[in-house]
Amino acid sequence: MNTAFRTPTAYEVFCTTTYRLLLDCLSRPGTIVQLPSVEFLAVPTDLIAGSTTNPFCLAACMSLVDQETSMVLAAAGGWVAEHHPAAAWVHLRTNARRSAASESAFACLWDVASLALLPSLSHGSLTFPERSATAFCAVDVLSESGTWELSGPGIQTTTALGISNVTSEQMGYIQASRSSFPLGVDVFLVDATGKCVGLPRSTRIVRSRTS
Amino acid sequence: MTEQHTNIYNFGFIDEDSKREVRRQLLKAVALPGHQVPFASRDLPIGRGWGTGGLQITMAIIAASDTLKVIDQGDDESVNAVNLRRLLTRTTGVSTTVDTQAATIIQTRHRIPEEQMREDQILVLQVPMVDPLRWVEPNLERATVMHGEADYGRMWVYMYESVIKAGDIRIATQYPVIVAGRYMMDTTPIPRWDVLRLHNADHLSLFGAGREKRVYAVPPYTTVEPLEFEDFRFKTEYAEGQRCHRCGATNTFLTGHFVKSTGTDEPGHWVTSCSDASYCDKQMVAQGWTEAQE
Amino acid sequence: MRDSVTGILSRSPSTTVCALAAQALSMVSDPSVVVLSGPKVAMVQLRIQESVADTVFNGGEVLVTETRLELNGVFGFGMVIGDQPEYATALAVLDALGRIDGPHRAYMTDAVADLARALTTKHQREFAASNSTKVAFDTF
Amino acid sequence: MGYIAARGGTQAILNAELLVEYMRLHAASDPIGIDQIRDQMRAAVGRAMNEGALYAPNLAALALKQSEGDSIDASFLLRAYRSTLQRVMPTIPARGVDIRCQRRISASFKDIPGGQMLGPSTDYQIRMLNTLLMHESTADVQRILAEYDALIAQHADTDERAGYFPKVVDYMRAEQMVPFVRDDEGAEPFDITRTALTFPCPRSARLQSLAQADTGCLLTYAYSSVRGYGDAHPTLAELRFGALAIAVTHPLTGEPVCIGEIVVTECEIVSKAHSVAHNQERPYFQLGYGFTFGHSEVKAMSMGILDSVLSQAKRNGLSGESGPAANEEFVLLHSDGIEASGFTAHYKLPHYVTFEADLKVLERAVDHVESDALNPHAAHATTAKERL
Repeated sequence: MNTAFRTPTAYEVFCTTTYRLLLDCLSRPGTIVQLPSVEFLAVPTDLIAGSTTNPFCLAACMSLVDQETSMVLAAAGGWVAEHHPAAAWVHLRTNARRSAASESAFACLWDVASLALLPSLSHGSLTFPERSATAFCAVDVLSESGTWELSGPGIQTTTALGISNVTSEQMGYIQASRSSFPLGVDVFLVDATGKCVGLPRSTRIVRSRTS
Repeated sequence: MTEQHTNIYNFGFIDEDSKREVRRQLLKAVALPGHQVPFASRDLPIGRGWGTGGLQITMAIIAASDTLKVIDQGDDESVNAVNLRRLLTRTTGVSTTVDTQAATIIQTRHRIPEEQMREDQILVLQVPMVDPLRWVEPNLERATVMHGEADYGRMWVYMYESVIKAGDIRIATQYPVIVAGRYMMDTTPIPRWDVLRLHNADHLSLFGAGREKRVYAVPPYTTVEPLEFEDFRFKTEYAEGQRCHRCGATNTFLTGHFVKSTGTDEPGHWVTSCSDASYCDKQMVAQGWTEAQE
Repeated sequence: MRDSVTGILSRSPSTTVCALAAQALSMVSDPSVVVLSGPKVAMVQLRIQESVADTVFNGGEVLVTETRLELNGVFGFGMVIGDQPEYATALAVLDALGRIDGPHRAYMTDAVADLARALTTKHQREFAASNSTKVAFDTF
Repeated sequence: MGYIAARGGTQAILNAELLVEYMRLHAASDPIGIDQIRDQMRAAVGRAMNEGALYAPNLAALALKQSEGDSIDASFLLRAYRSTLQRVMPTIPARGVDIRCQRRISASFKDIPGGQMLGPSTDYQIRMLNTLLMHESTADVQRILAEYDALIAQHADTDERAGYFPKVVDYMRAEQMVPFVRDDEGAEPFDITRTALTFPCPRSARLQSLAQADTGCLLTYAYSSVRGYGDAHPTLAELRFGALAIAVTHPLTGEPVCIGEIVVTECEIVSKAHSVAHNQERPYFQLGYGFTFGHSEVKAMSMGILDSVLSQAKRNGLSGESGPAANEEFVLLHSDGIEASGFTAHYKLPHYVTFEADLKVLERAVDHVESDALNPHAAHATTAKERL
């Protein structure tokens, strides 16, 4: 069979590889996947002064974004201004549209403190629940055991999730983002080593009885 | 015409931004099990209605490391399966297989393979008609509102009338189901035989309708409940005493076809055999038959 | 716009425009052309502003050829309808030359004026033919 | 030990493709040249381009050759090719008033500023087969070209603005026959090739859909709305055919850059208004807009009629109550020739799984009828009723 296609670029391969992992972990909430190396993107660690950039988290979010969609950034509990150098850095590499947080399709949160901003993202409507935001949030360490118990589609019975640095209040914002299914925000958590977990709005999250 | 001759297609035919759009909508579909998510749907070099939705999903998710299986009616060698496989391998170079166990992505029309799929496999289904409500509400705008409000009363009435008039629910394929207790979903033209195999499955199922421009999904371990009544249970096509004339299987979906007789004057006769041809072959090999070279 | 330099160049015979670009380029001493992209066949999305409610809509795609280059470091952009790689590159060269000083400028101005006259004549001939199909009404 | 028979569709498919080539060339006549199709089959080329939504006369001619003249198949080839090309930018919005007309007529007024100009039209041609075309020679071609030159000599024009005309609708607006309507949906038009159509949809989505719809389908819907399944009373305000210059924005300077001309047909349809819409102060005529690539007058007019019917229905809060052609969702979702033909043709694909499933349902229905005949008092699905 003669083939007719050009070899994908490194970024294209990265986007496809990352996508399969995101699809997998969103389909199986609580399952932790390891995102690929992002060294080739050369993400500056100090994109936002005073906050450490998680390059895995940022790159995973960017892999889904292009000129047809919009992406906002947040750090230390506040949205990053439209013309902040970090926003410009993302824009130049993705062509992402700039829009208000309430209208944005993607949000990249630099830290768990920024989870407090989840309520201001779009949750979709009853007729078009897909017109809602997807948030990527950087966390310290993810583990498959710990404080939180997950259930819902994609989970056989229940599964446990540990997030080293999230407070109950911060987790409360994620829990609230799925309190009116099918409306809601889908969340990916990415830790410092590139471990990633998907929490679609269909996942119920409660504090584990054993913890 | 210089460009026509030198044109090098993108890996997976559609361009990267098109893939990204399908990918984004599939994530929404997974987060909203059974909900139809609109997507842009590009024009492909095969006909609208010939599997362009499933193709676009496969093109959007496939990587060079994948092993692909393409079936139509359960058969890897069906003319349409051959043709779609030809397009996908020509534009990706991925290796293909007929063995359900060896595949990472299975693209299918009308069937779910007989062999149980694993957690690490993705089933991509080609969908002709997306909305189960079309039988009671052909207007998309109104049907969208009905889904939004989970207003499925008219569909239950339709099913009930069907039982009264025909003694059975008249929907053969495309049987409506409720996914994860919320959305009513069309099960594509898979037979009823396959409907229950979507229920709490180990694998992820992705559905694509190119002409209708919708994708939807059933994540693993998600309830898929066919519409039924307490005294009128959902029934599959299984018939007492059914048997594949080739491999002898009694627990597969069978289709009818005509076979020539060899060595006699008798013209031939009608038989039934497994629609999942690679499964049937596997069974026969297990029984000591060998495969003929094509 | 239709009487602009690009309006004239993009609607003149492609061989003439290519020759014009080659001639103008030869008048630049030591030209260095770096092609940034193209000539590539691509599409532009045709936007129409219709006359009923001024709605702008997408009327379909137009197949074009585009060349982007740098001539002695000066950016040049050429785009033309159809699959015409030499034509697109010639237009990009002329676009860059238009932003560079030199004796080629006067030559280009004269050549474009010639093309403009030829184009007007061509259009007038076409119109004369259609004009012969005008329905004559008695005017009182 | 036995053998499993090898199955296979691959060779059948390849041989079928060879047979298609054979059918096209079986009589061993001279192959048709692409430029002959492009120049001499103008209508077919225009139709392939507007239904394929890609302005590319050479490729449209190639597509017509490859599809043996099947217009839907030709436009399908162009649509698929379109998916492989990068879209680099949108054009600067072009306007019909800038068409360099070769033809321009109005049915609303006897005479109009600039005059009625028939141009290349078959409208008044007596439709008798021209048997002379059976044996057209190069000499005949030269004769026609010479006659054309003579015609030009008689009607020489020195006007710099030759071919540009004012719009009849602008005159109608100035006279307050039609309203000043301004679409307030925003500057960025909907793009049905990048976003799935959902309803209700903006007018820009409707116009884009109609512009790439199947000619025959638009004709049928428009015809139904004027024949009795609707309330349209159209009059042609203006129809023009000619060349439209296209410009894009220069990536460095931001200035307009003309990239050449395309051949288009444009029309406005004016429709009799029956009542005063609630948000209007005075009665007006309704307007509809038609636009196509190439010389496609029936399609442009059908589009204009449907646009006016759909605008009127939307304004009055109707959705199909004034005939099928007034149902926007129905019209837009069923008028794409490539989608409709693709789906209709897909019934040629193997369906033996679904057929087998249908068969089982049929068998059960037959059993049901027979058992009913035996026991007419059988109570069916009593709890099923309770379930409701």
